[in-house]
Amino acid sequence: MIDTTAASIDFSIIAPEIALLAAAFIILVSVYNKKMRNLAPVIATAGLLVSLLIAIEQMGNPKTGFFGMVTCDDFTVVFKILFVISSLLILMFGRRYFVSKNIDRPEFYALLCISTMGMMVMASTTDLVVIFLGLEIMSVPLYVMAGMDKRSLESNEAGIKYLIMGAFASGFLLMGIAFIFGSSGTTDLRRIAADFQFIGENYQLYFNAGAVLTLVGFAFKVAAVPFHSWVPDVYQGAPTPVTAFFSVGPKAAGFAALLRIFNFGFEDMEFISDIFWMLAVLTMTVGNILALRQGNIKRMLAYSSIAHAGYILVAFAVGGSAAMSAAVFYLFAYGLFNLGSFAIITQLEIRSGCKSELSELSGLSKAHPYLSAALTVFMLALAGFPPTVGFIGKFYLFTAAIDGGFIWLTIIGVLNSFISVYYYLRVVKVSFLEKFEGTFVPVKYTPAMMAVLLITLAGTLGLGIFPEKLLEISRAAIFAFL
Amino acid sequence: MTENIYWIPLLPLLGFLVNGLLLGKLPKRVVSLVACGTVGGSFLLSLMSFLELKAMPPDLRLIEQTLFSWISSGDFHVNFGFLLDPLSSLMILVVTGVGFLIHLYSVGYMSHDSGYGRYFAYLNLFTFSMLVLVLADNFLFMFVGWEGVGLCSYLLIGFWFEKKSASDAGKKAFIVNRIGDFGFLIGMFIIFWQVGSLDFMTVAAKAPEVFVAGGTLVTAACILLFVGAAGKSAQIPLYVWLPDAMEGPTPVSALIHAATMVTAGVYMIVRVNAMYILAPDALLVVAIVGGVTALFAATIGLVQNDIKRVLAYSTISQLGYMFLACGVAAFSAGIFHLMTHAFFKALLFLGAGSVIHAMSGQQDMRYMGGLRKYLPITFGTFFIATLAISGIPLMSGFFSKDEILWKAFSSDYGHPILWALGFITAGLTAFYMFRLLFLTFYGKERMDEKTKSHIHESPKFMTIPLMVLAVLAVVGGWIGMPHIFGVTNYFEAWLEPVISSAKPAVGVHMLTSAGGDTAMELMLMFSTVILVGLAIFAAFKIYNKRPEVADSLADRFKTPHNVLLHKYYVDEFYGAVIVRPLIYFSLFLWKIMDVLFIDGLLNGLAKLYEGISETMRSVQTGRLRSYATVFVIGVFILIAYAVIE
Amino acid sequence: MFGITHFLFIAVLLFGVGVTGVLISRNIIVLLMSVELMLNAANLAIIAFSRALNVMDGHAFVFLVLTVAAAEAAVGLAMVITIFNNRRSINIDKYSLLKW
Amino acid sequence: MFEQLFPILLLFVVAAVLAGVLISLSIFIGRRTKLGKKGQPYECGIDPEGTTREPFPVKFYMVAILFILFDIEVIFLYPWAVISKELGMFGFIEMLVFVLILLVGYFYILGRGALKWD
Repeated sequence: MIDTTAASIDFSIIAPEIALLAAAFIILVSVYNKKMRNLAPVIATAGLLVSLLIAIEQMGNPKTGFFGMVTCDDFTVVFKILFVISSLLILMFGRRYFVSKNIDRPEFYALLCISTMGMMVMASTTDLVVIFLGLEIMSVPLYVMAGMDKRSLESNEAGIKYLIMGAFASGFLLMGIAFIFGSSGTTDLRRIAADFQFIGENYQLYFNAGAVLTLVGFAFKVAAVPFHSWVPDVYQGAPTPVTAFFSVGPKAAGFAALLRIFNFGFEDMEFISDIFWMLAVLTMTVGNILALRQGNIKRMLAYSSIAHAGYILVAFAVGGSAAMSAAVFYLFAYGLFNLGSFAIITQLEIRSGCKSELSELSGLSKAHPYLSAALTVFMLALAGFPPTVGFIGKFYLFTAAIDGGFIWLTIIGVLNSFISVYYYLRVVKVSFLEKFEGTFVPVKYTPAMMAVLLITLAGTLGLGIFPEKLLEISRAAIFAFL
Repeated sequence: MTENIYWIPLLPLLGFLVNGLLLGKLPKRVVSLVACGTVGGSFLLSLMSFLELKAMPPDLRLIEQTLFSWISSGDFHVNFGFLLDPLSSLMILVVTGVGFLIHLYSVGYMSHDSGYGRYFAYLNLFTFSMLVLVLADNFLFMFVGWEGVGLCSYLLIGFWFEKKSASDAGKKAFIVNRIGDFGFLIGMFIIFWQVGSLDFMTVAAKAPEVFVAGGTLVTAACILLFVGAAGKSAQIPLYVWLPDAMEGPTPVSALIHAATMVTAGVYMIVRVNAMYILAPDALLVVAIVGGVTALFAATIGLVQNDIKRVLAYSTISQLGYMFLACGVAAFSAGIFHLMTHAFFKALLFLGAGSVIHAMSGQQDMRYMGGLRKYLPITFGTFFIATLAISGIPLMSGFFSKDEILWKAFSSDYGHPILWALGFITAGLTAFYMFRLLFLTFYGKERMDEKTKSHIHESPKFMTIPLMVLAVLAVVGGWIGMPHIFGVTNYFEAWLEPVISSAKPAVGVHMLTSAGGDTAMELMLMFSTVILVGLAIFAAFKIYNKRPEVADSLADRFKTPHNVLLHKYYVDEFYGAVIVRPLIYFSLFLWKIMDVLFIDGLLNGLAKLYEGISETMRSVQTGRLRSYATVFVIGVFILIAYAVIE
Repeated sequence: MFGITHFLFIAVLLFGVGVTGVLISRNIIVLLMSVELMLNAANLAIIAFSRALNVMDGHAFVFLVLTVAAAEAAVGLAMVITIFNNRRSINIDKYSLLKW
Repeated sequence: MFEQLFPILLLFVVAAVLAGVLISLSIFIGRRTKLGKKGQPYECGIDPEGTTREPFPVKFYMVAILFILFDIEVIFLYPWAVISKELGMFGFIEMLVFVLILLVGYFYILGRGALKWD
């Protein structure tokens, strides 16, 4: 008899997800009414806020439910907060962009909510099946969002490329899950972790192959080389706020799943650490080197996001609680300043005819001194300069690596982050040290855009000077399942 | 005052915030008042804390002040904390004092510039970062200032971005600084890994226990830190950015690229001298690089025609002296020279700025001459500074340079060869500085009529700082007179608590010191003075009497063919037997070593990376099927790895 | 003896056909079909394992995967329609506006 | 051991070989004639005018796509139907929620006019 007692089915565990889903449904049904249609961003914001509040409420109160399929510990909550905050920021600065491009449709906000919900599902389970479902709930809306500018050929292309590559990667992931299931008899990571030694000699190979294929599936999502090729194209082609959304939430969700699976489930697999080592080095190096010669800022930030995934993968190669909490910290930090930079690019793109080429920034410091100062801060943070949070993140990451004895990996990482300075500061150089010919279209700030810039700026600098609280949070997240 | 050290850096930060946030909304008068007032205020505070420190007994002259905890994870703690000890108190005096004078000077110098507010905002931000660098009580916080000054320097070099060369100059500064930062960070990681802390005090206390004297790790850490220092302080081969940095406004060159930022490397090495004492091999590297850089840069300085570039190479050369001092473990001598150099080099730059100002922007000395009578104050102060840098007895430069030379000869880590490097450099320094002086202020007036009609002495805002610095350039050295003069060396005594008293590690290094006594010291001192005198005499004969001959000579020496053709010039002047090969050698160093080799190496590095990038981009064809192919290949490799394992 | 290995053989074979299809086909529709083939190959493997292990988990999982595959196909087809309207071509090799 | 290794090795081999084989098959087996007639739809008779690819109205695709979705979702009803007795009221409510979610989608496409035929 199936256990359907109240203890197992506890809707309070998935309340943040339900809130988001409700918001999405209201938006979808509201297409009947013109007035309601315009309220879509408001409904989405309300849904996200409710979800955020519930998630914060869940902190420090670990629960398991739905026959062990859903786990809500501090790790989950921390990631949920990250997803919701990033979606909220995107909502705040995206609207004006869509209006200016004439693609503002209520569906976007519903998709945003559903996708965010998918990320939450990914982070709040220890079951591979549910992780897979979460991944798909997150991804399918992403494909649509990438291609949402129907008239733009670039956006079309980004959408179809993302979809096919994404489905392709899902195929590998699913095959990996099948192998793991076949060799261990379960898809629950807790049972795999407990019975790890139980896997017989004969099944070891299946299990290894399954682990690798699973890794590939998530490596695709977090944009690790050589599974990264979709990133630059999709980032460049998608509407800018959507690109901003891609670069934070889905990536963090991918890392959350990787953390669960490889740091908790398959802890004792020696060769996985080697694979992470190789991936980290490749990802950092290829991302940075390819970013060097990019003329389009969105594409440059795409490669930069690949490179940052490489830094985070360093933590996976090292393993252990210090490195893992450094990874969580870095995800938060990266989310902040990356969203900040995208907000500025969005702001600039609202001017007509702007295609976010680097050359369009020249002389920005004279026309918009504050905007270019903010851009400088974000670029410095991306490059890892003190006293921004980017520096603390990298420093924390690399000290963990040094402590773990990964000296060469650290040296490669530091070298790479210095190469990266070159292209980040090129943006600063162009906006400060190059003359602008032509006339400037004045930029109007909406209050929401202003708020986003101030929040990300304050976060980037403030958390660089007072990182204590965020460090505690990221440690709490990791200790939740150690 | 000593309870509130944090106000010293905080004041310039406030100035930056006010000027930066209200950009273009404040009248020039208010901007300059805020900028100069904050730096002046922090100078007064520095002075007060210096005096308070002085009133304490020597052993207790150490104040650590923690603002708040920055990072604390497990047993790893880093604070935002300031450290006031004899060393940092001296440094903040130099930074705020010279900085204040340069701020004043800038009020006059930049008065017609459209980017007035922006300029002062950067300048204040720089002062703040520099003070953080100097006052930080741990490596990480120091790194904050370290990167901050680098960034300000980058922005200020490109301040006049209408100049194409200015924004190009930033690129080289950029690459060099990254190499330096790499050394600094990796060195820092090694220290953290071994010692478990980044606090200067803890590192100094624990280093002798943790590290094996002369061991690989400590040597590696010290050399890596030196790479960082060499990047910041323009030592071979990372010096190439400094001459290009002269594209910025002249007061910036005076403040950042002469008096303060470029000395950060020297300061950092003295800060961790307890570690360097444990690594004699690293010290030897420092000494050799310092000595060779001193000689190399001085030689190149001989043939430069741009007034600011002469001073730039001179700065590199003087920084080489400081590293030479550090390399022979004469840390207080290094800091002493750092201080006197800040006075006279800032003065030289400001004087040059005054000349350029008067000449309507002309920087080429071949089109100057005879400015003595038009710019009396500038000339007077410039002359004093030239005497000081040349090491004329009783001027500040004499004492500091002499101490370095003596230590290079006699210290446990010293060697006559190291001394010889410094000795020859002293002669060259006098020669190129007097060449500069004669070409600029004496001889025929070679400028065109239009420029000539505009020549005028600079306004008071500019001349007053010149005069103050001139006084300092004379008397600044008197606090550090050598023992043989029968007086106490106050400077050395002041710094004693921060310099490690550890005896040299066993075996020291492959060079053996000559040692020496008082008679030897006097003899060396006299020989230096005589060499300097000879050099000045040669410069006088060549450049004052017949400047036009010298010019044509330098031009003709550019190809060996011409050298042979014009042999008859040799008889025309005294000392040509030495001067001719010297100029020839100098041109060789400049054109071949500097421009072709080191510059080429750095540019090649950048080109290489860009080339790799360009090649790798072609894999990203835009075609989905090739992406899928790359994907599948990746999967195969990973699975193969997993199966083989 | 007919056992799990044979099922797996078929599953891996199907999967390989799917991967090959993605690699060599130019038609977007065929690409989508190949991807579906990969997902269904995985489904077959899951079902086979599930039967061999004698648990029901795999069966439930397969239902979920089927719906996911349908959702992806629907979105994919919708996108193909849009892109065909704009470009009059469903040759994937022609979609390389975004590169380098 | 080999039994276990086999499928994985196969994964390597099949994809690589199959790609090669298929491509080379089409090269070797397929005859290539450059006769113009071969390209024509009919060897004799009137040449066709225009293209044979008559564009269908997008409506057909739309309806087809939507049909696939709703069709597949019904899969979930089967397992429930099989053990609905054991699940009892709980299962019934769960299923209602599921159908409700489907209905939201249905109302959305109705609202967007995707099912309007003309």
